[in-house]
Amino acid sequence: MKLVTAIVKPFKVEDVKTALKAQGVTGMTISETAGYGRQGGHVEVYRGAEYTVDLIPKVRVEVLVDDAAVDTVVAAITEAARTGKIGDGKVWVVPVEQVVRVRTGETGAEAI
Amino acid sequence: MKLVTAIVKPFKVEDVKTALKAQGVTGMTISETAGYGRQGGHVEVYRGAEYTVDLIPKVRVEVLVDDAAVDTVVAAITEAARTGKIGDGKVWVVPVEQVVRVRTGETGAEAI
Amino acid sequence: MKLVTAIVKPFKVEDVKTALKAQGVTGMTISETAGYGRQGGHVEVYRGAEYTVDLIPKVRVEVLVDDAAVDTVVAAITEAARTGKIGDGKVWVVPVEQVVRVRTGETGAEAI
Amino acid sequence: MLADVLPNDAAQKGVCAGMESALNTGDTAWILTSAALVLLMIPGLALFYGGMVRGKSVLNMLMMVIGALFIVGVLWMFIGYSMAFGYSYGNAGLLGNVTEFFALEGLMANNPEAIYPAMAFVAFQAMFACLTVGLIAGAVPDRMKYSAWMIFAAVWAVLVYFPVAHWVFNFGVGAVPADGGGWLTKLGVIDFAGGTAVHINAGAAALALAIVVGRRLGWPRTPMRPHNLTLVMLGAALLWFGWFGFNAGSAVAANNTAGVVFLNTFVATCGAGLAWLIVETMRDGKATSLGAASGIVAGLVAITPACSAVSPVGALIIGLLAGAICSAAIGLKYRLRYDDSLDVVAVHLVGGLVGTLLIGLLATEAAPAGVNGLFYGGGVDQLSKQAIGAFSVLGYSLIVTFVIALIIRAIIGVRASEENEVSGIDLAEHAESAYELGDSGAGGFAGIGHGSSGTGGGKS
Amino acid sequence: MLADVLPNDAAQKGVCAGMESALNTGDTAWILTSAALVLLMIPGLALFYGGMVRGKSVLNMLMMVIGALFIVGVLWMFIGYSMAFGYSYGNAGLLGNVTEFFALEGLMANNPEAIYPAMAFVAFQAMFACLTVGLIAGAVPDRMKYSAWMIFAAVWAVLVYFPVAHWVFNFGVGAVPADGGGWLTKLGVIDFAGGTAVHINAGAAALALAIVVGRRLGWPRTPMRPHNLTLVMLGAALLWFGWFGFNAGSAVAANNTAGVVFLNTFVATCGAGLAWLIVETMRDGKATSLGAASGIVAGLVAITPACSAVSPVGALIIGLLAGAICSAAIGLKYRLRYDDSLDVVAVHLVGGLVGTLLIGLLATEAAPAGVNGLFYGGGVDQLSKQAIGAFSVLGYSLIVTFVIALIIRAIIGVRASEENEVSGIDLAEHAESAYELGDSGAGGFAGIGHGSSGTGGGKS
Amino acid sequence: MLADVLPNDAAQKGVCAGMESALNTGDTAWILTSAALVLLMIPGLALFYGGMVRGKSVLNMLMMVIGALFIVGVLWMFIGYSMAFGYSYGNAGLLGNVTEFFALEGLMANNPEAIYPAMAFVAFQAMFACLTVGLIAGAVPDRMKYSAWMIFAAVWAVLVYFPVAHWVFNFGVGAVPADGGGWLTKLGVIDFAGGTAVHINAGAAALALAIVVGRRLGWPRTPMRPHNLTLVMLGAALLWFGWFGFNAGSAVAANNTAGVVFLNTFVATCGAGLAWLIVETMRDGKATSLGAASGIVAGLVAITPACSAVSPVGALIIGLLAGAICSAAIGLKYRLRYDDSLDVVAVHLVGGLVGTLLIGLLATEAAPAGVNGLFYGGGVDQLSKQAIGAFSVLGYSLIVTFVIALIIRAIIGVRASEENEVSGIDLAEHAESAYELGDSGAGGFAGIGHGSSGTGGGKS
Ligand SMILES: Nc1ncnc2c1ncn2[C@@H]1O[C@H](COP(=O)(O)OP(=O)(O)O)[C@@H](O)[C@H]1O
Ligand SMILES: Nc1ncnc2c1ncn2[C@@H]1O[C@H](COP(=O)(O)OP(=O)(O)O)[C@@H](O)[C@H]1O
Ligand SMILES: Nc1ncnc2c1ncn2[C@@H]1O[C@H](COP(=O)(O)OP(=O)(O)O)[C@@H](O)[C@H]1O
Repeated sequence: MKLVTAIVKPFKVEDVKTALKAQGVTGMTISETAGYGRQGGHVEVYRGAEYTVDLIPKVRVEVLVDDAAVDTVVAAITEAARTGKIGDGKVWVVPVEQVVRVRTGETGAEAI
Repeated sequence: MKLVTAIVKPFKVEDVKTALKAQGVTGMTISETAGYGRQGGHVEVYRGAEYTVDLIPKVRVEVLVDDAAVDTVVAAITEAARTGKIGDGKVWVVPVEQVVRVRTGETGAEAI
Repeated sequence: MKLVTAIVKPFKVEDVKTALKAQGVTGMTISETAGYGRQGGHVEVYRGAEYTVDLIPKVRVEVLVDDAAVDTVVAAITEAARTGKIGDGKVWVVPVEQVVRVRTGETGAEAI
Repeated sequence: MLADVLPNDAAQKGVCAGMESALNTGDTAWILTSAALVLLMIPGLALFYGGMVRGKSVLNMLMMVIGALFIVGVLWMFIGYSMAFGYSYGNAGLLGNVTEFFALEGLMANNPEAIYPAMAFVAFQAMFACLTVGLIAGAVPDRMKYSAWMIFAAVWAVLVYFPVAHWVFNFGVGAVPADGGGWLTKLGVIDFAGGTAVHINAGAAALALAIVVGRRLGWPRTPMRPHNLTLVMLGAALLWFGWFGFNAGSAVAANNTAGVVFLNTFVATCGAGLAWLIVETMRDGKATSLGAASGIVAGLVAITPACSAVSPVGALIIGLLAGAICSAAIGLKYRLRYDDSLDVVAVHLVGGLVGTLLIGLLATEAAPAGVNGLFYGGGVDQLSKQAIGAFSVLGYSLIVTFVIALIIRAIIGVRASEENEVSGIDLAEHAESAYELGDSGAGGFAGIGHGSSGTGGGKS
Repeated sequence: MLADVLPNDAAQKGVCAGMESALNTGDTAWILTSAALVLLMIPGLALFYGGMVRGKSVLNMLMMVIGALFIVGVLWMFIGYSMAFGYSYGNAGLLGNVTEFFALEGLMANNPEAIYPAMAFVAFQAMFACLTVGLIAGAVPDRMKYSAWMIFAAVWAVLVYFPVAHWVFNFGVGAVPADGGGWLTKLGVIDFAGGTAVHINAGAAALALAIVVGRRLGWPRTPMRPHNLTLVMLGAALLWFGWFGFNAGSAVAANNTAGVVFLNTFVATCGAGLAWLIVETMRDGKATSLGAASGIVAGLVAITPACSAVSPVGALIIGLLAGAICSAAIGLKYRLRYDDSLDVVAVHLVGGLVGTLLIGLLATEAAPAGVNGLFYGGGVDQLSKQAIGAFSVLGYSLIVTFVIALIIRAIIGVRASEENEVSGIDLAEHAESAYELGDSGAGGFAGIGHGSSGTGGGKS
Repeated sequence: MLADVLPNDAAQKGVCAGMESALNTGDTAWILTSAALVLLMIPGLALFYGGMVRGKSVLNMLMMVIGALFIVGVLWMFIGYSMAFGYSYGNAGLLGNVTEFFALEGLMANNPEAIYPAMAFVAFQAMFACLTVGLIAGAVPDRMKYSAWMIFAAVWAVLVYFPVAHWVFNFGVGAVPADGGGWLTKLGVIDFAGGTAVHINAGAAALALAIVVGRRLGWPRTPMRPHNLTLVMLGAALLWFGWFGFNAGSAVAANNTAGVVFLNTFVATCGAGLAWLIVETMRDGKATSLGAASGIVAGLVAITPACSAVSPVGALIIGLLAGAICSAAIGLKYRLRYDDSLDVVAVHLVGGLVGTLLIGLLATEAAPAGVNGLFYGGGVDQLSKQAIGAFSVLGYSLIVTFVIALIIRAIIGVRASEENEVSGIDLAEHAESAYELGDSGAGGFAGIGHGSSGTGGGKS
């Protein structure tokens, strides 16, 4: 069992979701984040005072997957989230030791 | 050291917190997320145009625990968060290599 | 490859960012969370009814780092986020099996 | 038209010139302005209430108030005005003749003897009816079925508000004092702008409805804090602003009475705001913005019946007492375990009683109403009249509301399902959610809470 | 000054005493009040629109409306008033003499024969011009270049609004009816407060501009739901409140007409709100708050031309029809695939047509306008006049707007870059983002979306 | 009452019929309306300021303005009106007799010689006092102890505002010009609605208070951006709307002066908004919504003293200059390192000076004030009077405010603790937080920031 986490551009979330569905992934968890990186930020101006905002809205997508599916899922996300411009984000994989579905108490691959 | 992450229904957070306290867990970190899964979503209507919203608000609860406590903590959360209806969420466990308490610099089990 | 996650006080984020930059870390992902712990909460009053709020705003900082850099990064964050008062937060390290940069498809150390 | 030219209307008016018309344009201007001000109180109330509920119920809160406004507005045109301001059946002072002004028949004509246009007064009073019904909604947010609320609003307006408005606001016809007028007016109860007909009336109905609808799930254990206090303050501000039309407009003239009433309304509100903050500071250690907003409303409620009867110092005392008593009265619901969610009882019923009864003590002959209360040597006469007025409205409203609510409950039910209450009544009853703020920052953020896939226009 | 003393101005006025001045202070008070009310409609509109767009475009939406207000306000002073209310060139009724009141020359003097101050009327009408231009902005949020919008606003006001206002609102000079007045007025078209000049005019322009500017990226596939419905309701409330000045103020007097107009405006709005909610309930199963707010505006639009010509029951019918027809008309844009983002066409063009044409059917002699429509035995005469009025304004506005928009597009472009549209036009065009709410709770939260490092004042 | 019947009050009034009363209902209607409009400016200001602070301080910002309103309102009733409008001690023009109208004694009576009710004027002027104190709060958000602010507000009103209002607004008694009136009035300073008494006064006090209270933690290094710009725009809109009452209401009559003032107020505001946006576009490349809102306020401030003295073109020039100069003046605080957080100095002090002094240049005999400035051949006479007026108020306010603030600091302190400032003053001083928006979407969201466990009513 692995946890695939992806940080992607917000307007790409819909595409990522679609790509994952196409892979048969039936669930995921999404949250708002802000990213700092090469992409740089932007400047806001309030009464003439400039504010450099270097955190850019991103979305975190988390998917629990079977060990076997990891590579295709990572590839699908990477594909779907790519615009080719700086700031497209990262995908990473972390080992998971146990998963439980709260409703039923099922564990492991059954649980996702 | 393990990190137990749970995605639960928002109105169950209070119960989960209570259950964890009962287990002697003294700290946790909580954040807002949105989940996509079997639960499906709902429809919103704006000037007659329908929008299918398939992301449902969920809360992520993260708890660092000693290896020994993992099973009881997972069980406690699962128990507390269950309503028996689809969408109750997931709990998963990830290995943690190191923990530091920022205030004191303590590490390992001391730190939590 | 490791994922260093830190839960810190919100007004310390800027300092953490600066410290990480000093370590040559060029990217990070940040999100809002709320923490429950020894720090306790506060009381709010609405028309005489008191509400005990025991969740305190915190910020999660996540940094992907090379195995070699883990200790210095953890130390840098810990240093920068410390006020010495209860509630300064935690830093923890999780193993990462794979990292991909979405834009280029680069993996591993190249990707961060 | 060119600026140096008289519009046709103006030519016919001939103020001072031959008196073709008794129309007083200044009075008319003030009545029209006041009517607009009172209209604004209604969304003001909706926002005041809306800010106090949770984010998942705010639209329903707005819709209860605004939906009631729509339906009561239409009812007012057809029968409400006539029931309130028609000649009293049998001169009994209980109800106006429904057919007299049915659909406002005959009120459109330019009556040369009228000091102000009949329609201006009809509009002004329409807003009172709509507002009063809206006030009740504060007792039952988060959980009442919307269809049941809309039916309740219509029925309550007809069976409770229109008659009670007749009792209190109908001064009768022409030379014979109170001929055809309401029984409370004939009795000599002083209620300048609606302490009884509006506030005690709505407050008592709120109590009955809260009991019939029942408590919110989790109340009082689960905290349900206001989701947007800037909205609450904005609502309170619009209420205060509009209330000058409500009170000073009730002079139905731009005269000295209106001036005195205006000033008294202002002073009482300041006093009540201060008092609420002082009570909070003493009790909780902090003065809250919700307290300030609540104090504003409590003061306005209490001075409403009394604004023409007291001196500025009297108004200040009424304000101070209203602020202190209403803020204390909020504790009642926790003790008696009825979930009057936004404290309509504590603010409108209690505040209305405070103002209506204090007239009996603080009225002074020097004020426009020209009556002395107990403390000014007037004896208990006025006080007992005030008590009769206050408690007969309270009793009538409480009982009839109970009956209406129970019947609606029996026939179609009054509660949203538990599931809908938990997940949020905005979504369940209106298929909307109030905010999608995630989308604001930089970055084309699809909005997480609503990463929805649209079928724009699929049905429209 | 001391309260018992006459201010200088008052002394000169001598109402009733020797008639040194024809000034009617009541009428003047109502015109001034109405002008202020109509001013408030403009930010009301900005908030109504602003709540409906996404969070990343709300400031741009506000800025389109407010920026237009600034620029049209200045243009009005210099040439607008003169073009609209100057003596018609060649008495043709097409355009007022630009030099007659250039920069309001001569209108400041205290004219003893004036019933109300010329400047009060200038100000009242100024708000109409600014509001009308602002209405158009609802067709093109999220994507129009701000500089192009500002230029469009200025040019459109001069080439379209000022002339059309002359056609409709200029009643001409003195004793000779419509001498120097607008051609639609001379024709006998009834448009009390601007169904044609304001709503059909803006609605037709919105259609043309939406087509020239093109659709938002992703529309209609991507859902773009309102980001803040409490803001929408607040905006609708301010519009309704201000609209009493718009309509009843158009009586340019505090008289019976103003009273009737006021009441009709109220009733029609209630009716339209109800109708919109009923249509929604039947079609979608739910009554929405956006529907209520939309119904309010649709009703106000439709009653605008008709408010002096119909009875309260007629006003209710107009409201009900406007609510039902406008809510249905929203489907048009999905079928015809033009992205009139906030439904300016469905609400203002369609609503304006509904109101303007229904006068031909529902007008009654008993109402202040004193004309009978088809249903009251007046034949089709008035109906055909109304149709001429409605469609000539529609046609003129549509065509001229197209030309203006195409020329601006050719010269400087009208679209923000795709990247800016995706990342949000607030940031791109105004270097701001609307909300930073993360910072509210307890804890010194630096605000994640904007964990910015400031260079405060670096440039100022 | 029935619509065809005269209310009692009306019967006594007898407009034109025998002149039993000099009351002018039109003037009265306008004064009452204006008083309500100015009241609305106060929450308008609170929201304007509130939107500009961070989300953790918005409630405190609202509470500073609203709390001051409560306390100054009460003080005004007891002594303020008398200190401002009582007969000047020794006819020196420095201070009104405190006992003359103590607690508004005697002003409630229906004076048959009064053109408008004394109480209407008292109420109108009350709002000025409350607003002026509220303006100062913009200098010290986020950090001032609430108790210290409330004490400051009360003391400042008594020691600074009430006397200065006497200097400027008291025109004296009856036939003898300026007998018992303020010294600046006697001198011939033109300040129609309070450029000196309100804006220069509040702006100078803001400077002194900002210096005594000190800078916010982290300022100017840490960026502190506005947390809600829609709130800022709403506040600016309410200010603009209310300001028509402030300025045109200061004619204390519905006459030609009021009309001219109204139009000038409108034009100047449009000009200032435009100018601010142009400066921003040239300097920063973008026109911001905060700039538009700020320009609106700057224009309104600058035209306040001048609105009766200049032509519309003059008003436009004042507006343009105010927009440009105030937007530049904001840089001052960064250079001089005082943390006038919301730019009260740059907008109100500088804007007030611009308007007050430009009268000396741009006044024209053709305007109601009837005076020629330097550019209209009037010489420097008026200009020097204006300078005396402006700088004496500036100096007095600056010095006395310093003393008051230093004394309060010495006795009870003026700063919240560092910890409270960091974690947010709303929570620390008011035990509230403004928003709980997480709870809005679908799903019964307990609200993360406040996953609180309630003890509802434990204390109430
Ligand atoms: N070392 C890192 N650890 C965690 N997140 C990172 C790291 N580097 C980048 N990110 C995330 O990835 C996003 C994109 O990174 P960026 O450097 O801007 O572009 P790219 O990945 O295309 O080179 C950032 O906004 C941030 O959210
Ligand atoms: N594969 C997955 N990876 C990550 N999160 C998931 C996954 N599947 C489900 N979830 C999370 O769990 C929640 C509940 O899942 P759902 O399928 O709706 O119900 P259940 O777990 O009861 O079968 C989802 O809303 C989502 O947040
Ligand atoms: N066991 C835990 N698991 C996850 N997060 C924790 C845990 N304990 C504490 N935290 C996080 O760390 C923050 C600080 O913890 P707290 O106990 O208040 O202070 P300290 O770390 O200084 O002892 C909490 O607010 C919470 O976000």
